[in-house]
Amino acid sequence: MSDLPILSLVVFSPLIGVLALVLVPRDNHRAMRWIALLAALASFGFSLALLGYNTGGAEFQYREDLSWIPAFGMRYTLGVDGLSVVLVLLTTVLSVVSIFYSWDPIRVRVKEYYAAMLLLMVGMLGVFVSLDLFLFYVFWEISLIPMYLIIGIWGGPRRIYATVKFVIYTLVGSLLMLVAILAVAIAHASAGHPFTFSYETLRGFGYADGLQALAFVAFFLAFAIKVPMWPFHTWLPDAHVEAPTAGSIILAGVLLKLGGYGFLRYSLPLLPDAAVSFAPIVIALAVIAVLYGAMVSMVQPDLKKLIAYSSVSHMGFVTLGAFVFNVQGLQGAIFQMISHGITTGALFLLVGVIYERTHDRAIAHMGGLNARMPQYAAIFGLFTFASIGLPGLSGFIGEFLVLLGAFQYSGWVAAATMLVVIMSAVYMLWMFQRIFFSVPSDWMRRWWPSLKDMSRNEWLALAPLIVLVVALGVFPGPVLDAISGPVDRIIEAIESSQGLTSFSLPW
Amino acid sequence: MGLQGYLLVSAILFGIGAFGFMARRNAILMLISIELMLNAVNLSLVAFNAYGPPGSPAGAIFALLVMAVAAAEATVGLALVIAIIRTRKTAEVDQYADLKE
Amino acid sequence: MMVCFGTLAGMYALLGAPIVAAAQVLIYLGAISVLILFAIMLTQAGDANLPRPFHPQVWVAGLVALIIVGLIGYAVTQTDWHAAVAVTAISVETIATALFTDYALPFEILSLLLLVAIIGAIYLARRPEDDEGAN
Amino acid sequence: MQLIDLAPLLPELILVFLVLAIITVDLFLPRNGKWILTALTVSGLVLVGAACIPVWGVNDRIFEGFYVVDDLSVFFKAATVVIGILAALFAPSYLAQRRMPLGEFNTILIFSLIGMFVLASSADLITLFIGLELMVMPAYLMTAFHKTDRYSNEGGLKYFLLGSFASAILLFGISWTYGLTGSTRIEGMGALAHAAGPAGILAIGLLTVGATFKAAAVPFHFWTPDAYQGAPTPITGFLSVGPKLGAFALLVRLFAEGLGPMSADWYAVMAILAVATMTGGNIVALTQTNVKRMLAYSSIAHTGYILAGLAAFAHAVDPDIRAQGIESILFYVLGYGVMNMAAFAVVGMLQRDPRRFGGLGGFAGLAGRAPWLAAGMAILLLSLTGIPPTVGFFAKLYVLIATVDAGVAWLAVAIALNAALAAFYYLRVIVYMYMRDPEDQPAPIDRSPVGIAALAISVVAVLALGLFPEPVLAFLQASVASLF
Amino acid sequence: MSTELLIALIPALPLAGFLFAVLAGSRLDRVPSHGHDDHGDSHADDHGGHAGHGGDGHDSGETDDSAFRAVPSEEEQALSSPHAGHADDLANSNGADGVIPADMNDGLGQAGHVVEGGPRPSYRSWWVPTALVGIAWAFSMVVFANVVFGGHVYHVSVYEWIVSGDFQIEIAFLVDGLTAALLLVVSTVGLLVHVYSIGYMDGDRGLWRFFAYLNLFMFSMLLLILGDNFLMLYVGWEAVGLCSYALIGFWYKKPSAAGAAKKAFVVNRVGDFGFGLGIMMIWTMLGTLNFEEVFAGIGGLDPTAVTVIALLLFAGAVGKSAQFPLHVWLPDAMEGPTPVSALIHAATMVNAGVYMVARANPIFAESPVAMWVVAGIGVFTAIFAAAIALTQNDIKKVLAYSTVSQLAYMFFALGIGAWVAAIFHLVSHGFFKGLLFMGSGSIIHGASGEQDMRFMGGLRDRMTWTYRTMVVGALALAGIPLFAGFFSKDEILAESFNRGYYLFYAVGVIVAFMTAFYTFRMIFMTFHGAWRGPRDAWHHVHESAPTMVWPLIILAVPTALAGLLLGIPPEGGFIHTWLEEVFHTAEEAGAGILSGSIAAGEHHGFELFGIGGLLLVIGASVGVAGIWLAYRWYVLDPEAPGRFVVRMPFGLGPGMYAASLNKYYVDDLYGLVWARGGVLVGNALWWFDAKVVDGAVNGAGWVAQRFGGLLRRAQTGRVENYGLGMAAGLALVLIAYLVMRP
Repeated sequence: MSDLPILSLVVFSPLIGVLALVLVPRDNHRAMRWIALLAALASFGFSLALLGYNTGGAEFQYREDLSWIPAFGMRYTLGVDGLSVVLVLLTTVLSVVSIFYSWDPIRVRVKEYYAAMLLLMVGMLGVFVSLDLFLFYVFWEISLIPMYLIIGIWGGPRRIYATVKFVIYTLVGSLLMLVAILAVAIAHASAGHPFTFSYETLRGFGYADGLQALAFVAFFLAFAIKVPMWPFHTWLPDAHVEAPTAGSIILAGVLLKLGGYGFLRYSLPLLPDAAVSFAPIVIALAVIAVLYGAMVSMVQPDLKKLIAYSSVSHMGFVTLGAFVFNVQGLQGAIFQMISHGITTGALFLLVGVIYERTHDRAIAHMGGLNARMPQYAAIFGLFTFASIGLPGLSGFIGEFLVLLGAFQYSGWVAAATMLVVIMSAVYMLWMFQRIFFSVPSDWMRRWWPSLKDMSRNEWLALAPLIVLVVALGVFPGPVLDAISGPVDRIIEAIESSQGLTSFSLPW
Repeated sequence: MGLQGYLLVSAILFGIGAFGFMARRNAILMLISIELMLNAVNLSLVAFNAYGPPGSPAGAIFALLVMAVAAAEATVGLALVIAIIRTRKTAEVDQYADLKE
Repeated sequence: MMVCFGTLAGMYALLGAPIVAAAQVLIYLGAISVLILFAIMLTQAGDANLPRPFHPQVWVAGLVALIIVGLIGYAVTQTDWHAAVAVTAISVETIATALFTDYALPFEILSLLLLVAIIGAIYLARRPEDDEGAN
Repeated sequence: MQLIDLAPLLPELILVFLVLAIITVDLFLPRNGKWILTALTVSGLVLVGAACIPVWGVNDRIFEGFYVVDDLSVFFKAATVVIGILAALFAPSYLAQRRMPLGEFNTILIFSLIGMFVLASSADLITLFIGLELMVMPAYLMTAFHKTDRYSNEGGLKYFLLGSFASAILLFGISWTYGLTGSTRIEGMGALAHAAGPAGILAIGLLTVGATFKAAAVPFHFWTPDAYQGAPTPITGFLSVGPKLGAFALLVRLFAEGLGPMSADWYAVMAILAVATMTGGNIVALTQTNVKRMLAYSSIAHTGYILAGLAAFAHAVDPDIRAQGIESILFYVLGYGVMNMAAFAVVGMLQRDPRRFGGLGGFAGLAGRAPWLAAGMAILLLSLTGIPPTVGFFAKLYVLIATVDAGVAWLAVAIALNAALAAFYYLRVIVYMYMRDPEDQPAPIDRSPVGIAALAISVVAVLALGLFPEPVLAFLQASVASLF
Repeated sequence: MSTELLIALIPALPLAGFLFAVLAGSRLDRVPSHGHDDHGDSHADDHGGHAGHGGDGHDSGETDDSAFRAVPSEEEQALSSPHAGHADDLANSNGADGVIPADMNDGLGQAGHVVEGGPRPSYRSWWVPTALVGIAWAFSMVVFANVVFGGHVYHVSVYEWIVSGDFQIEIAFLVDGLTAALLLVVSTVGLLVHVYSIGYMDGDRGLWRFFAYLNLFMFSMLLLILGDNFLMLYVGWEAVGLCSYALIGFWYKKPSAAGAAKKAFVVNRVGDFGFGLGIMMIWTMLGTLNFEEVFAGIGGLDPTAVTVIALLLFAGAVGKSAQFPLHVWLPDAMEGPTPVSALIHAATMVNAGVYMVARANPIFAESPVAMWVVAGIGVFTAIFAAAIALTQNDIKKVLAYSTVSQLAYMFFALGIGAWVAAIFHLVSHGFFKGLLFMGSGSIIHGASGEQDMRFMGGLRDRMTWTYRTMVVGALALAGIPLFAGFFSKDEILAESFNRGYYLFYAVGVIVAFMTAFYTFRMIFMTFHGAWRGPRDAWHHVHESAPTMVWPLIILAVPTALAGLLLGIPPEGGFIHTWLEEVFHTAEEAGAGILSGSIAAGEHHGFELFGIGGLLLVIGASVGVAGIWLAYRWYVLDPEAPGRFVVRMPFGLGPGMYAASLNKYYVDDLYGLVWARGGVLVGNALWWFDAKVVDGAVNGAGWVAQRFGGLLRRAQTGRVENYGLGMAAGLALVLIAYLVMRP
């Protein structure tokens, strides 16, 4: 088994699915769905092999290394550490869920849809397993276009505005990141080393301060837009509102994680000095994001928009945790990514459930649903509380660890961030109350006879998320174990750094 | 009138050509302006050749070749003008503004 | 125009390049001018009312042209050209020899240029309805 | 002059014979047999391409130093052949439908290719200039090729007038160069540096303007949109690529080879021109609702990116990094050639009515009507945007590497921002293709097998070169090495 | 079975019950179903069956979507006639006209009423959960006995929960005397409430849901008291909050219930904000959250830090135990079913704050400031809440404010260092307040859902057992000698006196008087006099089912006897021997700080014929006085309260009455500041987001477009313009070259 290129199989089995899809006749939707599901399941199956990850070693495992473009030292290098492993698993699980969930809602241009979903998988998985900066960038960009199509073709009424904004915004960041990647690789090469984009080689190199600062800003912009960080977040509500359900699941569940992953994998270990020096400003932005997202969530009239803004808030925790530079903060950030992926993914799925039935998401239109769809209400409640950060569910661990990390950085930062504990309860519960409690609104009554509780397929799609959200809340150990090695490495890199010494930043 | 004199003449000629190109409305007159500019070039080429190191006829030959090129240009240009007049019935370039923003 | 071309021919002769002068007379005074006159007559046949010769932008154009001439003139006057004092005359013979030995290649390429110009001009100037027959 | 001397000229000679053959054969072909011309042209060009192989590695100067057959020129020639073949494949169907003669088209096309060959191999300013004229003269003709069409005429005339104007400027610069250095050799141009006085620098200025005009740099780009829009669409594809290739051959010969030693003098102007060009092209392209015109502006923007490669060359000191600048130009030109020609070809396939110049509406709902065509176009557009894994991405990457490596990272940042800006209008076409419903009476789609096949080849090439550029890179680096 | 295993099983059993109820509950309950097709007919039944019942339902039935409604409009609630509410209440039914199939009658707002005429539903889902809680109770008793009589302290480690660098949290249980005391209350009251609910919730379609929540609550509460570290405490803390939320909002169709549920959770979260920070601060300073390790290390910290920690922790306690200023949620929480009020909002969950402060006694003892704050908040809340309770008309609200007041008593005790007294009061209060709530539930049940005491009266005759047990509970609450409340309350008062907090003592005595008054006001208004409600409702009044009455009777026993068993002799009673170990260090540490008199070495042991005895007499007599006054005003002379209000000096009476009735407008203030303010800020930020942040993004695009449009205008289509442009470009380039010439 050890010779099997597991990571390549994980990343590219969806691509095989795409090729198979091409051969299917245009009207055979059933076959397409099965092919897509099987391809995703295959990828998921292969990713299960990563559970054999040796948590003791901080080094990259399951490595694959092939020469790709030797002229510039670009290599096809794959490998995972614990951070990648958990994110890869999250991706495969959520992809399977969203492809499965798309069964009923997607009825037009099915072939393109599943092809886009599978390609998206390739891109996202590739990002998580690449150990070559160039390869990473390629996958990073590849993940962009399918999402562009998914929102743009199968999305809501303002889909085009939303999707164009999403792409342009993301591209601005990522292209600057590309320049930074090149700058870093070239700086390394001009010190007399062979030209390489290898992450492991570039990681330990001491870059000049000026380069670090500029490259950090470029990397930061790319990741901050993706995360998204205040004030670069405005694409997110639009994209979420317009995206089809499965698109929202992936967008919130995985795509945002690319940003967080970028911080942890690249910003910190690659440019530790700049990271240390820029940390205060990043932390300030993160705290703003956390609070601001929560405040704005509170007044959203649209269910998806509310959850989207809550994502801004939750992902603020990720950034905050990443930049307080201690074990708890970093582990919390990673855990929060996983947890947010599951929780928010599930919430978007649940919004999709009601949207399928009523074609509406306006909170003001709903009410009293608990009477008609008690199972739905119960599951929605579960994820609402997971999102609030109730102990015993996965959301708590991440948030608490991040806060704990933040507290070590500064009690005031932790206190300010902690305010969101109150706010999230306000906006989530208020939403929950308005949807499920009280008596049905006039509007809801129109749909009342046709409202059915969750179908078998919807249950099946949600089941893994339900299991995960509870299991991770109760037994976070395996995930925390897996990420402890990588986190230690990041800390090492940071601790050996003095910050930018040749000039001081104004804070 | 040394080299610089010739060159100044050439420069003025060039300027007149450029001015004509910018200011005339008739396509054929613009073509003539371009010929004028090419002549300015030729003048400078021959002048350089004459005042340059002896023995090399490069400038003069270049001038000859430029003349031929000018002839070819004139041919093509006139053909184009004829073709456009067929569809537009005018040779005034400011009437040719279908292609614009 | 004719005057201008003619004057230039004189200058070429003064500069010791009689062959160039001759070519100038032949090509410009002979061929091109005639061609252009011909074209003008052809194109302006139906145009009774003579339009304004210049564009409204003529003043700006003049200014820009002046700037360019000024810049070039400045460069001409400010530069030490290392020029010989006397004019070196070039014999026709030298030129002829060079043209068919050293400069054979440009010469050949030039022939191709003329060829394509002719082909293109014929194609464009031919009446569209004639194309049917030609093909 | 021995016959043996002509061996390095084999590709050029084949081209000349090819053009003669076409003229001749055309006379004898029945009207329904014109496809033979295409076949003849393409097979001839393939032969030319094959003839480039023995010339590789010759690195010789012939014709008393007027003509150089180095690997750089061979690369340009090979790229030219590729573009020529694509042009010959994309055009016939379009031309035939509009009753334009294929014989003349192929003839003029090949003349233009010869011009590009000469340009690429010039070692002397005289050859250079004549080659340039030989390249652009057919280009003027091709623009006006649809002679009954008022747009085509107008575009052709504008192109011609402005082009000749620029030629005169360039020529003036050349003449001063000659005057100051006493020679017309490109390799001798470096002596301009010794010019006592402003004349030397002014000569460079004149050369810059003349050469960048041909490449359509801002502010010498005015001819581009009009000429491109006016020309028959597949020809526009060629125009946006072929003469551009030639123009960059010109720029490389003049500035890299000739003026390379004094690159510090022209670096700043070139860099400013690059930024102005990419930005100007992009922001005007943003406002376009016509795909053909949008692609025209976008080609201006791409010129800007390529000029950045030249600026990188100029700024760098280390010969390896300088070489990188030139390599990036070559790669970009090649990759851009393939993708842009194919993109124009798709535009051409979509509009039968010449009055409807590729408005965005024609693309609406294309994904439903012709999924493969739409998919191909989407890939081309992504490539133009610079999204991996396409050749467009790698080309941009190469330029970025060159600029960053040369220490002009600000230029790289400008490119990155511009690329993001450009995404907006490229992706808008995808929006129309995939996210809008078709018009009530959509334009019929030209599905000529030759064109489709060429398109398929281009798309595959775009992807293949994007994923595995290595073979081309090796070729490229070797050819640039001949310059230094 | 080892005791360790038993301890681990105690929370596990209710958890299993929860899972069982969730997974199987809905299938075990057989409820006559109304098919979707015949909803028109069945709806008529439904409507008829419900008319005339209904809870307080004061809130109008409309769904309130547009405005933020964190705080239900209390004013409206208080001022509107309850009978108006009856009509509104069934907005559910009204709204259901013809559209909503009446296939569900859960969440309608009142339990115990079965659709008339339909087939009788059968419920079986309560079986397993109740049995499991029963087993857990038995285990608890074993553990309790082992701890209390065997003097053991148990540490049970289950598994490593969170390991993140140095931050290592184990799921582990600690059972010492303090835990045992709470275990006694929680498991006993919990079991009884389960049994009680079988009767109370009979007929509610959501029965299985109810039992699921109850079991989950039991699990969470047990986790809270059994936890071995602060984080587990926090976990249980949050989890009981969740259950409280779910149970308050159990009748979710009542907007008021839904609002109250959310309010409870949110207000608790405000407290948790502090609690969480406190925990983080502890860990950051000490590197551990384990109780024993923290307490061992706390002495080494900077006093300011300790004070901050203690105050942060106390913020959590204030929230959970509904102390001023976070008391607002508890009265609203009475929207939940009465068994919930009994269990969560009287006997167990609200005690968590007291428990936490008691548990963290070594921390508090280190910080005089914190102790003063605890005591101050306690004393203030005690009198504040009691003053509100005086005027409330809703029987459950009276009990709710009473609970707030009594909890405040405990904090008062904690604050002055009378740890044992506080816990003693906690235990006895758990029993008698549970009893009172269950009794009130029985009353409400018997009176067809009426909660307003002004429309009750004379129930004594028809609900004999309820009356008897309620009186026992009331006597305990009033602090009448021999009942549990007397001993625990007097111990607190005595301690405060002994330690020299005379002002606090005086306030405590006044509160005791008020307590006795409002408690018996409640008893007299409900059980005595004549029925004042609707005439036809009187026919429905009946004694409750045995499952409801028996828990009352059982609870009456400890209510009557616990004080005697645990509290004699005062300050040296049995309960002191359990808890001595827990508070030992704090007593030591606190002695010097808290009380000058103790530091001076004075002995204040109990002397029956000394100060202690006097205090006892005072305590007993204020209780009796309160009862007497209530009797005079509400039985003998019902006009007297009105007269009293009018005759108050300076005409303050009506104003004070209105203020008390309206809870001193604290709710309204919060509604205005936090709820409306929050929405205002949210909207402002949203506007900012859309216009400024997003505006900048779109603006960048707009600028590019504009700029493009500008440049585009240069493309005039005229060659001459182009030529000019190029020539100008040429001139510029030439100038540039000349200027930049080296």
